[in-house]
Amino acid sequence: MNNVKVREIIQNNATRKNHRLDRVMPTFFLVMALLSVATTIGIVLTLVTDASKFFASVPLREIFSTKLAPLSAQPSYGILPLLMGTAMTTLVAILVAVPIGMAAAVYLSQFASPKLRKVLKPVLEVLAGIPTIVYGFFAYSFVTPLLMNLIPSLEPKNALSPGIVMGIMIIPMVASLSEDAMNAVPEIMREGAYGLGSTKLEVATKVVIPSAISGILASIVLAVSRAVGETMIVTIASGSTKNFTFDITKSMQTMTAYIVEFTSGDAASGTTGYYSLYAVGLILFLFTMVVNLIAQYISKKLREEY
Amino acid sequence: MLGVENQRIKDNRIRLKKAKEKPEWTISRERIRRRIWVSAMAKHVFSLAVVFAFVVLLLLLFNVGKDSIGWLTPGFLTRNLSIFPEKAGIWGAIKGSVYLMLIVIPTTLVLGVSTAIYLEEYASRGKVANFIRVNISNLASVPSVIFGLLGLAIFSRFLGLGSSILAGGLTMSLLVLPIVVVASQEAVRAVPGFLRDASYAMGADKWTTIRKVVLPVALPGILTGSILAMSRAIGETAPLVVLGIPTLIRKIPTSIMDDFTALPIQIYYWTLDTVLTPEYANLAAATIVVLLLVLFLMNAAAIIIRNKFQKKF
Amino acid sequence: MKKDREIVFDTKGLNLWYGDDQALKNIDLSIEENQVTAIIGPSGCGKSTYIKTLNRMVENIPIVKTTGEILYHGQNIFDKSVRVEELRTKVGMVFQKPNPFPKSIFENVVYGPRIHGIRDKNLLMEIAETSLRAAALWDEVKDRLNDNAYGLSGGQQQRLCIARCLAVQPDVILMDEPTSALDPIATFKIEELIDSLKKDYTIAIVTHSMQQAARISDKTAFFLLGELVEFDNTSVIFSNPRDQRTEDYITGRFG
Amino acid sequence: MKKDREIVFDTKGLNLWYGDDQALKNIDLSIEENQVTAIIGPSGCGKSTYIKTLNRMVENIPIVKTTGEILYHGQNIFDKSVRVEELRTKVGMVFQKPNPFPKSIFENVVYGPRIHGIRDKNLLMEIAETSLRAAALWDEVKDRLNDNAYGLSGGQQQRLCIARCLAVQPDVILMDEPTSALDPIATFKIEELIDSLKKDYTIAIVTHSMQQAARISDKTAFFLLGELVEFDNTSVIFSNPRDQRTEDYITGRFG
Amino acid sequence: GCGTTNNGDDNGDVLSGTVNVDGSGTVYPLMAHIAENYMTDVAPDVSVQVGRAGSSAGFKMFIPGETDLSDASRKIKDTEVEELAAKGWNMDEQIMEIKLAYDGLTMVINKDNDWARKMTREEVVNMYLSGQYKADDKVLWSDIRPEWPAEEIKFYGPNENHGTYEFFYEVILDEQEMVTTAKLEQEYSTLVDLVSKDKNAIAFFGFGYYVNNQDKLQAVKVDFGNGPVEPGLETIGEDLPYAGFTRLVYTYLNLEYAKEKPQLLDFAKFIVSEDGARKLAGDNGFAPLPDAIHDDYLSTLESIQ
Ligand SMILES: Nc1ncnc2c1ncn2[C@@H]1O[C@H](COP(=O)(O)OP(=O)(O)OP(=O)(O)O)[C@@H](O)[C@H]1O
Ligand SMILES: Nc1ncnc2c1ncn2[C@@H]1O[C@H](COP(=O)(O)OP(=O)(O)OP(=O)(O)O)[C@@H](O)[C@H]1O
Ligand SMILES: [Mg+2]
Ligand SMILES: [Mg+2]
Ligand SMILES: O=P([O-])([O-])[O-]
Repeated sequence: MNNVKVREIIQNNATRKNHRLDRVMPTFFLVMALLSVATTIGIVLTLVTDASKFFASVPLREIFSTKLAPLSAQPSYGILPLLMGTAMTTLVAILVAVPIGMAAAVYLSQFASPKLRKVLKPVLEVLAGIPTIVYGFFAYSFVTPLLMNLIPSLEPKNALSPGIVMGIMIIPMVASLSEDAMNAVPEIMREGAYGLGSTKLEVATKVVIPSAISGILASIVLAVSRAVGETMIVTIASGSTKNFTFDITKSMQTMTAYIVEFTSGDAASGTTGYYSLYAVGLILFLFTMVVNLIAQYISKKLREEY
Repeated sequence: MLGVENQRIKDNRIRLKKAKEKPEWTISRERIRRRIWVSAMAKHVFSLAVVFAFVVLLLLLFNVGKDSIGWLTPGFLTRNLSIFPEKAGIWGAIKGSVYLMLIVIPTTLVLGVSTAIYLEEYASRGKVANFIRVNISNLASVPSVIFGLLGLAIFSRFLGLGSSILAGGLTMSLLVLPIVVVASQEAVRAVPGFLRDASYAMGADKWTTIRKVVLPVALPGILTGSILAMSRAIGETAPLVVLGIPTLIRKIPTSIMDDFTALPIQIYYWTLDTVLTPEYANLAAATIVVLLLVLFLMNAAAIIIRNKFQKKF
Repeated sequence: MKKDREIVFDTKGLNLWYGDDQALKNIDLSIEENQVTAIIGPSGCGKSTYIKTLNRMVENIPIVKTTGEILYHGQNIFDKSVRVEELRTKVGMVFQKPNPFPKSIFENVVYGPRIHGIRDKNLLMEIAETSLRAAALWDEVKDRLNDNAYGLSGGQQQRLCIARCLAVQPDVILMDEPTSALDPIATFKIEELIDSLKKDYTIAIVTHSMQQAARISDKTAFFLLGELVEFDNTSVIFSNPRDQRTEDYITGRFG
Repeated sequence: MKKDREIVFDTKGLNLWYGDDQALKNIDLSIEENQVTAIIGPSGCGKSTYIKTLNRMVENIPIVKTTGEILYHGQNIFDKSVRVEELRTKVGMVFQKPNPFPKSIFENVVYGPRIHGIRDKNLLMEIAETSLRAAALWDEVKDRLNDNAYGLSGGQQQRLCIARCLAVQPDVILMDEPTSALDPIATFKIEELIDSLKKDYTIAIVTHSMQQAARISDKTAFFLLGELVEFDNTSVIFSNPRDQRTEDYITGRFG
Repeated sequence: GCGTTNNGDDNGDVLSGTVNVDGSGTVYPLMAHIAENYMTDVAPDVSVQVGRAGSSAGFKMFIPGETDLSDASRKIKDTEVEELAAKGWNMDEQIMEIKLAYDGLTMVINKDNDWARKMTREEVVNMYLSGQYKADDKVLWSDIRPEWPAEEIKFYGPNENHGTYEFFYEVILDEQEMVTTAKLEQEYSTLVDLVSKDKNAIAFFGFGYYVNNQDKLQAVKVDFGNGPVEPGLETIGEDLPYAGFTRLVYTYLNLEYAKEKPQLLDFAKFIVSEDGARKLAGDNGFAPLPDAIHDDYLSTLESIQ
C-alpha cells in the first residue's frame, strides 16, 4: 500500500516542522497570566495613589474620630462609624451563619445518608448563587417588616436585618467548607470512636470537629471576609446614617455602602470626598487580603495535619 | 514448630505489675440510653439548619413571586424602560446584560484559561507561578465594590470609557476572572497524565498536546466553571453602581461604547424608587424573577455539561 | 483445650452483602471465652467484614445487608433491642492502622470512660494508668501523658489504641491486622501483649501472617471467598488440616 | 539469528538518576532490527525507565539526569540537534494501561498523521484502515469507526493504541507491559500481533511475565536494581543463563 | 456619564446622540417625565439619561462638563459660579438658568402622629435649630408645646448633596446650625421609609415626594401668620398661602454645549415648550410657572442657530 509514501510524508513533515508556535506559546501564556495578576497591581496602585491624597489632607486624629460628615460645610472624615457599621452587620451575619452553617455541615457529614447529601448540598448551594441585590430586596421588603413586628423599636433601616440576610447568604459557604474539612478527617479516626461505643453526636463533637477545627476556622474566616465585603444588602437595608453605635436596631453605614452612596451621589473627581472613597476601599482591600492570607495559612496547616 | 513458637512467648511473657485493684466504675445502661437519645435529638436539631435554609429559599422565592404576579408579562420583557410602571419593560436591561456578557465571556476565557494553562502546564513549580497563584486566590476574595473602584479609576476615568458597556464589561471580567482561572486549573489538572504521554509519544510537541488533547478533555470543566462565573457576573450590582450607571436610561444600547443599564441595576433603582411609585416594587420583583430564571437556566446548563461529559478514564 | 468454655460469640448462618456482592456466605463460627481466635485467608475473602460484623461496625457502610444471627452471650446482636453503642462498649476494636485521636495520650485513654460519664479526675487517672499498664505502655509514656498521641511511634500508637480499648473494660477485643503496619519489634511486643491479655479478655484477631496466627492463637478460622472453609484448633489447622484448600493456603500454594 | 542485523538502538554506558537516586547504572545494550527484544526483571529494577529513555519520554520528569549515549541508527539521541518530536515519530510507544484519547476510534488512529500535517481525508481513511488491519482490529471496529474509543474492551483499546502507533509508520515500537492490564485471551491476541509486526518493525517490550518473554522475544535483557545483568538470545537466557542472578530470577527464586 | 462625546449628526432631520442630565433628586421625577415624553413623542433616537445625585453633586459634575444639564432645587451658589468661571464659563453669557416650576418644601410626619399636624413656621424653625431647646439636641415634642408627648423627636432630612438641604439650611434656618441629632440621608426613599415607620419622626423634602406617598405620610400644615396652610398645588407659589416654604426649581444649561449638540438644544427647547415642564409640573407635584417665563426661554433658545 501507501506505507512508504505515508512514512515519507510524515518523516519529512516531522523533520521540517519548526515548532514555532510551541516556542511562542509559553511566553503568550505567561503574558496572559501576568495580565491577570496586573489586576491586583492595578487595584493596589489606584487605591494607594488616591488614598494617599486623602491621608495627606486629613489629619489622623480626625480619621480616627466618630464623626463622619463628608458633605457638610465643615466636613469631617471619621472612619469609626463605618468600621462600627461594618463590624455590627458582620457580627450579626456571623452569629447567624456559623451556628446554622456548622449544624448543616455536621448534619450533612455525620447524619445524612450519602443519597440525601447528594440532593441537599446542591440545593443549599442555590442560596449561595442568588445575587446579592435579590437578597437586598428580600431584606428590605420582607425581613425588615417582619422584624419590625417582633421588635417595635427597630428602625426601618437597621443593622440587624441586613446582617441576618447576609448570614443566610453565607450559610452555604460555611456549611460546604466546614463539611469538606470534616470529610477530610480520616475515616479510620471516626471508626476508632465508633468502635469505643460513641454515638454519632459524640463522634462529631469529640473527634471530627476537633480534628477538623482548622478547616472550620478557615471557613469562618472566609465568611467574615465575605460579610465585610458584601455591599448591596447593606446598601439597601441598613441605610446611610453615619452612626457610631452598638445598637443594631439603628441605621448604620458600612464601608461598602459608603462607597456606593458616595459614588452614586457625588463622584466628581478631585475632591477630598472622592479620595475618601479610595481610602475606605484601601482599608477594605487590606482587610480582606489579610483575612484571606490567614485562611490560607490555617487550611494549609490542616493539610499538614494528617 | 508450633509448640516451639508458643513456648518462646510463654518464656518471654511480660509480667504485668499486678495492677492495683481494677478501678471501680461501671457502665450505666441508663446513661447509654440517654446518650443515644441526645444523639438522635441532635440529628433532628441539626437537620433544622438545612430545613431553615430551605424555608428561607422558599420564602424568598415566594415573596418575589407574589410581588411579580401580573407584572411579568411578555410585554414587560420586550418593552422599553419607562417611568410609568404600566408601560415599563426591561428589554434595554436585558440587552445591556447580554452585551455585558459578550465582553465578559471572551475576555475571561482568554485570560483565565491562558493563566490556568500557564500555571498547570508550564510552571507548576517556581516562584513566578507561586506568586501568580497566591495573587489569584487573593483576588477571588476582594469585595466586588473594590473592583467597582478600580473600574471607575482606570476604565471610566483614566481610559475615558465613562459608564459604557465596555467599562462595565471589563470591570466585571476582572471580578470573575479568578473563578474562571481556578475552575480551568482544576479542569486542566484533572486531565490524566497518560493522555499527555500518549500524545508526546506520537511525536507531538507541547502546544499540540495542549491544543489537541488537554484542552478538549478539560473543556467541559472549563465551561462549567465559566458558566458559574458568568452567572456571578450577571447578578453583580455593586461594581456597576460604582461606575455610575444613570438612573433613567431609555436608549437600547447598540454598541459597546454606549451607556447602558442591566438587570441588577434596574432592580436596585426600582427598589429605591418604590417611594416615587409603589408599583416599582412589583417591577423590581418581576425583574428578579427574570434574573433568577436566567441564573437557573445557566446553572442547569452547567450541571448538564458536567454530567454529560463526566468521563471516567 | 477441650474443656467447656463459655461461647462468647455464636455466629449462625451469617450472610452479608455489599449491595449485590455477597461478601460472607453462611458463616457458622463460635468464639470462646478467654481464647485467641485467629481469622486467616487471602485478601478480599471477608476477614475484615466478618470481624466488623461482630460489633456491627460494618453497618456504618449504608449498602450492607445481613441475614442470619450472631449470638453474643446468647443475645442476637441484630435484635432491635440491642443498641450498637452498648455492644461496642463491650466489644472493643483495634484497627489495622493505629488510629489515636489527635489529642493527648491521657485523653485518648480516657475517651471511653469520659463518654460514659466519668468526670472524677482521680478515677480517670487511675483508669488511664491501669489501662496503659495492661497495654504494656505505661513505662514508656508515664512522663508524657499530656503529649499529643501522634508523637508516639507506630507500635506505641497501636498499644495506645489497645489501652484506649481496655479502658472501658470490654469483654471481647476484636483486632483487624493490628500489626500489619508495624515493624517486627513492635509486632513482637503486640503479640506478647495479646498473649497476656487473653486471661482477662476474649480476643478475635484477623491476620495476614500465618506465622502470627500459629504463634498467638488458640483457634483458627480459614476464610476463602466469603466462606468459612475450616475452623479448628490452631494446632490442627496448621499441622493437619481437613480441607485441601486450607492445606494449599497454609503451605503457600496460593494467596 | 547469528546473521548480522542492523543495530537500531545502541546504548552505551547509560546512567540515569531521578534526583539523587540512580535508576540505571552503566547500561550497554543493543537492539537489533526486526527483532523482538524483551526486557525483564523484578519490579523497580528500571525496565520502564530504560525503555522510556529510548524515546526520551523520561525527560518529561523534570528531575531526570542522564549520562552516556544511546545511538539511534548511529546518531546519539541526546545530541542537541535531535528533536524529541522527530525521534518519537520514528520510535513509537505502547503503554501498560491502554490510553486511547477520548475521541472516536478513527480520530485516535489518525491523531499522529494529523499532527504531522496530513489533511487529506482519503489518505487519512486509508491510513486508518491499514493501521487497524495491521493491529488486527479492523474487522472488529470497521462498522463503528466514529464511536468513542472508550466503548471498546481493554484488549481492543490496547490494539487501538498499537494501531495509533503504527499509523505514523514508525521504525521502532516500544511496549511497556502492554498486556499486564489485560485478560489471557486479549493477551494472546496481542502476542500474536507482536509476532506478526516484527517483520516490519523493531520491537522492544518490557514484561513482567517470563513466560511471555520466552514466547515472543528473540533477545532478552535481564535488569536488576538498575543494572543490566545479562543480555542474550532468549533461548540462552531461559535455558542456560550465564549469571547466577538470572537463573535465580527465571526459576522464581525471587522477584 | 461622558456627556460631551457622541455628538448627534447635523445632516438630516433625525436627531440622535445622548443628553446627560444629573442633579437634583427633587427635580428628578419631573425631569424624567419630560425626558420620557421627549424620547417617546419627539426624538426617539436621542438618549436622554437622567440621574439624581443631588443639586450640589450635580453641579460638581456640571462644572467640569461631565453633564449637559444640571437640575437643582436651589439657585446656583456664588462659589459654583466662580468655579464655572475658572473653567472659562461666564455665568451671564454661556450658562443659561432655566426656572422649571415651583416646589413646596414639605414637612412630613408619621400618620399616627395626631398632635403635630399643625405647626407655626417659628415652631418648625426652632425645633430644627441646634441648642434651641436642649444642649444635646435631644428635643422632646413636649419641649415645643407642653401638651405634646414627652418623647424624643427623630429629625431627618436629605444630606448635603441635596439642594433641599441647602434650601432648608440657608433659607429656612437662615444658616444657623441644625440640630446635631438630625440624620441626613442620600436617598429620598429612605426618608419616606423612616418617617412612615416611626411615630416620632419628622422630615422635610419636596412636595412631589409627599404627594406620591400620601398613604404613608402626612404633611404638617404650616401657619405663616394667616392660619395653617396645607401644601398643595393651589397653595404653592409666589403670593399664595404656602409662599413661605415655596422655592423655585431649576435646570442649568451650558449654551456652548447646546450649540455643538443639536439634540441637547432640541431637548432644552422641549423642556420649556408647551409640552414640557409647564404641562408636566402638576403631575409630579410642582406648581407651574407663568407661561410668559417659559416662552421667553423658548425664544432665547430659538435664537441659537
Ligand atoms: N465498603 C465496601 N463496599 C463494597 N464492597 C466492599 C467494601 N468493603 C469490602 N468490600 C468487598 O468485600 C469483600 C471482602 O472484603 P474484606 O475487606 O472483608 O476482605 P479482607 O479479607 O479483609 O481483605 P484484606 O486482607 O485485603 O483486608 C471484598 O470483595 C471487598 O471488595
Ligand atoms: N518519576 C519518578 N521519580 C522518582 N523516582 C522514580 C520515578 N519513576 C521511577 N522511579 C524509581 O526508579 C526506579 C526504577 O523504576 P521503574 O519504573 O523504571 O521500574 P520498573 O522496572 O519499570 O518497575 P515495575 O515493574 O514496577 O514497572 C524505581 O526505584 C523507582 O522508584
Ligand atoms: Mg481486611
Ligand atoms: Mg514499569
Ligand atoms: O435632591 P435635591 O433636589 O434636594 O438637590
